[in-house]
Amino acid sequence: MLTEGLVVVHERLGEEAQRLMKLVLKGPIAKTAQAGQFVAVRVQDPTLASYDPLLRRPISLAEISPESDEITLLYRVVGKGTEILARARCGDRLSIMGPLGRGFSLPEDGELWLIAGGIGIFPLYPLAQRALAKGLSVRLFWGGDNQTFLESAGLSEWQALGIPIHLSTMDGSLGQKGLVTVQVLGLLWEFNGKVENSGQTMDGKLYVATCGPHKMMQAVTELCMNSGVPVEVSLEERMGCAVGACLGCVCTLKDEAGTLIHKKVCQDGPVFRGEEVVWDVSC
Amino acid sequence: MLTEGLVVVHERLGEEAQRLMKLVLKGPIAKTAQAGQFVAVRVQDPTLASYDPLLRRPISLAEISPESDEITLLYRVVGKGTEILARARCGDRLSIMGPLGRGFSLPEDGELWLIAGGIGIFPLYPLAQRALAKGLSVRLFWGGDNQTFLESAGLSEWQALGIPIHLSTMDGSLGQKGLVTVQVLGLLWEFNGKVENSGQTMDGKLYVATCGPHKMMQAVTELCMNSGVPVEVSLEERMGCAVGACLGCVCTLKDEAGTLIHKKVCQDGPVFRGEEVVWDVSC
Amino acid sequence: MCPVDSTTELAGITLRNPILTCSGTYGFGEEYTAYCPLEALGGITLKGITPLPRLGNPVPRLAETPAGLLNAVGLENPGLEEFLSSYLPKVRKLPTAVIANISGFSLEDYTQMARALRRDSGLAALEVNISCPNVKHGGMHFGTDPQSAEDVIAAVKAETDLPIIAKLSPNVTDIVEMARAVQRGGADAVSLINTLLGMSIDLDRQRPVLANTFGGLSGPAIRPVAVRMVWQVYQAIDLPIIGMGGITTWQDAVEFLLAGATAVSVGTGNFVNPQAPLEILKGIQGYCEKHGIASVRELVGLAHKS
Amino acid sequence: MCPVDSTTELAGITLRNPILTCSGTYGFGEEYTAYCPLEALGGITLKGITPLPRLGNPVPRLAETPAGLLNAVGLENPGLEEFLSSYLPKVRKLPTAVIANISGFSLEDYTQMARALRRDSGLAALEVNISCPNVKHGGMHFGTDPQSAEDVIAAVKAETDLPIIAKLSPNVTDIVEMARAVQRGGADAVSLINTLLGMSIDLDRQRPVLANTFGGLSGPAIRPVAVRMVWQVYQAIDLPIIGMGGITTWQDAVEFLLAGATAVSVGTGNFVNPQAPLEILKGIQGYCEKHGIASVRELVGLAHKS
Ligand SMILES: Cc1cc2nc3c(=O)[nH]c(=O)nc-3n(C[C@H](O)[C@H](O)[C@H](O)COP(=O)(O)OP(=O)(O)OC[C@H]3O[C@@H](n4cnc5c(N)ncnc54)[C@H](O)[C@@H]3O)c2cc1C
Ligand SMILES: Cc1cc2nc3c(=O)[nH]c(=O)nc-3n(C[C@H](O)[C@H](O)[C@H](O)COP(=O)(O)OP(=O)(O)OC[C@H]3O[C@@H](n4cnc5c(N)ncnc54)[C@H](O)[C@@H]3O)c2cc1C
Ligand SMILES: Cc1cc2nc3c(=O)[nH]c(=O)nc-3n(C[C@H](O)[C@H](O)[C@H](O)COP(=O)(O)O)c2cc1C
Ligand SMILES: Cc1cc2nc3c(=O)[nH]c(=O)nc-3n(C[C@H](O)[C@H](O)[C@H](O)COP(=O)(O)O)c2cc1C
Ligand code: FES
Ligand code: FES
Repeated sequence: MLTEGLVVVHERLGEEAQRLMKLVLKGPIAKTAQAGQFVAVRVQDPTLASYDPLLRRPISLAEISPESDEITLLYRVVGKGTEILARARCGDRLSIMGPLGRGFSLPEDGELWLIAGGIGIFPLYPLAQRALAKGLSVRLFWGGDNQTFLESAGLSEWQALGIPIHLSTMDGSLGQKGLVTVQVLGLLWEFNGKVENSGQTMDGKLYVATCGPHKMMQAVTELCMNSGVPVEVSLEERMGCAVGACLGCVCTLKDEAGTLIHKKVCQDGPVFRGEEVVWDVSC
Repeated sequence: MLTEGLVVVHERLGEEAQRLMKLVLKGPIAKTAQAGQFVAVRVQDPTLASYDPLLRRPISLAEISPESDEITLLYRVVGKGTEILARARCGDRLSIMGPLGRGFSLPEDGELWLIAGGIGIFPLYPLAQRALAKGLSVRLFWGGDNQTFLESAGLSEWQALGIPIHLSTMDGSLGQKGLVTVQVLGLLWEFNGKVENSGQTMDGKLYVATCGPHKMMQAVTELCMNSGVPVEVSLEERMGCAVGACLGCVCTLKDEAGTLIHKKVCQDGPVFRGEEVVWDVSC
Repeated sequence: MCPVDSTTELAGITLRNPILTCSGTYGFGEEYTAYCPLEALGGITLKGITPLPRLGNPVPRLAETPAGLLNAVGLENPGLEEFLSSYLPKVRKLPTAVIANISGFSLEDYTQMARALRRDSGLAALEVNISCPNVKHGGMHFGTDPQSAEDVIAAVKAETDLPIIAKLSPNVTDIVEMARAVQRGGADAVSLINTLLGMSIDLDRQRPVLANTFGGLSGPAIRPVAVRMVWQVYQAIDLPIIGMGGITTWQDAVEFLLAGATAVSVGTGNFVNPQAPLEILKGIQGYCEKHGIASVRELVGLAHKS
Repeated sequence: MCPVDSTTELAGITLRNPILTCSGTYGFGEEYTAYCPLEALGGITLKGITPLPRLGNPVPRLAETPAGLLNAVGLENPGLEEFLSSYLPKVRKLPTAVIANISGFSLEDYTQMARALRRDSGLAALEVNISCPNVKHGGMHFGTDPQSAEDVIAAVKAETDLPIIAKLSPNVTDIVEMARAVQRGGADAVSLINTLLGMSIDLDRQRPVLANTFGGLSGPAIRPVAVRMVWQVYQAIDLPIIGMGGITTWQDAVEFLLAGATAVSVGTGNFVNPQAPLEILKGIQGYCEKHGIASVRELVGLAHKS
């Protein structure tokens, strides 16, 4: 769907040096969007025939409010495209393609662990909301550079959900010092122990959804696979068309027969089952 | 000189459909600028590495206020560059090269006729101001499409100068219907008559400065040359460097020996003596 | 005033209008249907296929440049067999003219595909992409050597009764020589242009951005080169031209028509605005109305005449 | 940390830093002094001269395109004699290395100028622009035929003791072949790239925008093509390369250095930002500091190695 989103909120998120922005757009797509899906935003006024930057920018849905027809995009200003996007003002209209791709699946019951690295947290929030609404128990693991980042990127909103939260920072300024995967590993053991003690199988009980740096998601996937926990990962790749037409954004997966195949992050993903992803590829 | 101009006023000029804008910039260049000179404006925020549109846009100085360090640019939104420029807001900073080129000369005494076609009126206003300040008598001939255009493009400011004004419109909605040159011709005859009757030569008495469409300036130049009246014209050409380095903007002149030569509109002009301009060129 | 006649003819095919989409940017026809109804288009060109399936190049495959896009997809495609069994049955039912695009690394690659893709396939035409290296001849490119280009077109022509569109590479000293060569080979039309060879470097990694080092440059950046080639070929030979390279707005499309293109094709422009083809059609019609032109066919090559 | 060493060497000339300006975009050295002090530059390249004065093409000579600029100045210049009498005395006093640029329409054109421009002229080097048609040989371009390119460089080399920089046209099938040809001819360095041939059409007038129909495309749009050619030539031959084509920011310049350019030259970028050369120099130094690199010379070709 190609629509115009009316900018209703556009403001800095947290501390200035974090370069994070919150953009709320009014438009029809909130009605059909799933957590984990994304939109492709034309960063310039669509009436301007200016083609530098040329391509749309993919941004995840960080909040989906069908009642108010609003979607929220949270993004970091990293280059030309986001720099220009950050200049859009309330009342401007942005050209939006979406909702795009395949989002996270929502388990029927059991426990859902969300494991986020850095701004990989953003697409997980609507997933948490929907999982909680469905009555699942939700737990968050989130690693970032430091306390300022975590607080800027929406920690208080997460705390407001009332779920258990495990934080890690690289500098130890908040939560545990080090990688988020260390905490995940610890709790996974605990959980495994509990499951074993109760005599239940893990199957159908614990689910993991992760978004963050490639290496982190790879590590999380390995942990989960070792414990037999189903894990979904949200991949990132440079996009051209964002609808599956250009083959610019492929990732490598292994099909059931073990053959390497390509899938399109934009259309078949961005969310994939962790175990099918081939993490270290050169084809 | 390369400077940043702080946008202090940026607003529509007159009726919306005329697509005219008034832009006042604060910066040091007002101190040194002459009427008829121009600036080369980077239409985008200079901190953005976006190169479409690529080139700066030449815009004449429509008001020069050394006391307040302000220059005024009046422009029509005609394409991509001016479209983007029109989005600059108060408080923004624009990158400006200038003052550029050679402006109109200010006669020592006598009468100065300003002959404008359309938005060619803009660079003539500071000339009128300075001529009046010097005690010259100034008269304006101005042709435009219709009354709405003339009123939008600043007629009342001209009227406030208290000088004789002869208006023409193509549709007759204000002033005389038809080309401005018809009125010029009429008054030129009258003036010639007066001069002849008084036994004086015209030399050193009447000067003409004109800016507008090529064909109009050509006709004005012919009228003036026939009457021996010195005339200065302000040429327009597409510009690359705006400082004389690229030879993109040449016009063809005849030197004293009658040889065709090229001069640079950006550096040797935009103002030239009418009689040296070769109006119908193909080299 | 009567509505502008938008139909056009190209290599014996009648098109509803002169707006096509470029190979490799429009998938196999279904990806953009939510954005742009196919029945509004003159036709679509499918992703390039090869005899065998190809996984293509590793990622990153894309890099943005000023007003341009570098791509190094590496001809990822399902291969001829899978195309015939899984894709063709669907694409032949699409409500617009469908042009297949074939690529190869040897003469036999091309003839094998041409033999399988004939009029009874339901396709409207075959676009022959000759920009790949000829692995049997030391990597020399079909698309840069006139004799190889002529040979490959002649060989394809002999195997299929579909109209043949030769898609030329702009990475040559003399595009007119290449156009003459494919005309001699029997091409019914030429597509101008494929991408310009380019690259960019990642300053942090100090390595080429694209895994493949080089990529093809497309988008508005290359439009002036494409228009120039259309202009030159229009002056030199009589074949109809499909103009492409950076077309994003109707103004861009009219530029190509005036330069001598019979039809235009939108590639990278779809990524920017997935409704670009629709808006381009409307814009061309408006332009004709404004200039009192009754048929889009009258625009073709007009800038050479007036 | 010690300050970054910005000096570099090119074809036997020592340059204060690797930032030059492109022929035809920087006049004869005085036009930009109010914006960019010449003593901050590694050197400047003068507008191309020919044996006889030329008025060049009619206007319009310029047309803007997405992230690009088409120009058809047509080599307007005062001619050799006037250059020697009126310009050379001034330019030889400029506080930076000055490279003259010569163009011609026959071999004799080039040799005549080379004879007049020797070390005692005070110039640092001679850049030989071989992109013009050779009128004595039916308009065939020196810049697209390897043998002609080799011949013209050899002829120039024989007439002057100045270092020779061969400036290559990108409008060729194989840039490496052209680079090899000028190396055989005795070039001491190559400049890559001149403009891409392009055109645009005015929709209102339904005629080409440029009076000359065709023009040369420069600016950020062509950077990916230029970087690719620098990369290819760096891999193939040993001559130092002056990289140019769309350089506007320090990031662009570093891209060229990493691809293999020994020096970079700013052309159209000056029009956008007349202080671009200064900012580029500062940016390159900052990049070196950040990456712990002691000399800009170490950046040259780094992306091939790491
Ligand atoms: C499905 C998806 C969802 C995303 N969701 C979000 C989000 O919610 N919030 C957010 O801040 N960002 C998100 N991103 C990343 C975002 O798209 C990029 O940060 C943005 O495109 C950068 O544009 P730019 O012009 O500012 O930077 P550029 O100048 O284009 O690039 C800046 C840097 O980022 C790199 N880069 C650019 N695009 C990509 C890419 N697609 N993948 C990997 N590296 C890239 C460049 O190489 C460069 O180093 C998402 C990306 C994808 C694919
Ligand atoms: C010395 C000088 C002073 C000027 N002063 C003013 C002024 O005070 N107010 C004002 O409104 N305009 C003035 N102009 C004209 C102004 O520069 C152009 O209108 C502007 O550059 C158009 O930019 P754009 O991107 O909006 O339009 P574009 O998209 O670049 O062009 C729109 C149309 O204008 C034509 N065009 C663009 N630039 C030129 C040019 N330099 N000469 C002739 N045709 C051109 C194009 O072909 C096209 O038809 C002046 C021009 C010069 C050379
Ligand atoms: C991602 C991508 C993939 C492409 N794949 C093909 C292809 O398979 N076969 C082909 O002939 N051209 C291919 N092209 C070239 C386009 O069809 C077209 O010639 C070129 O992109 C110029 O047009 P544009 O600037 O409108 O994109 C591809 C282009 C892009 C951007
Ligand atoms: C207006 C203009 C005039 C030029 N004149 C010459 C010339 O006289 N001789 C020459 O060798 N190159 C000439 N060039 C080419 C430039 O030197 C340079 O190779 C090209 O513009 C690419 O660099 P850029 O993109 O940084 O401008 C000219 C370029 C422009 C834009
Ligand atoms: S971005 Fe085009 S296929 Fe995914
Ligand atoms: S614009 Fe470059 S010389 Fe005038």
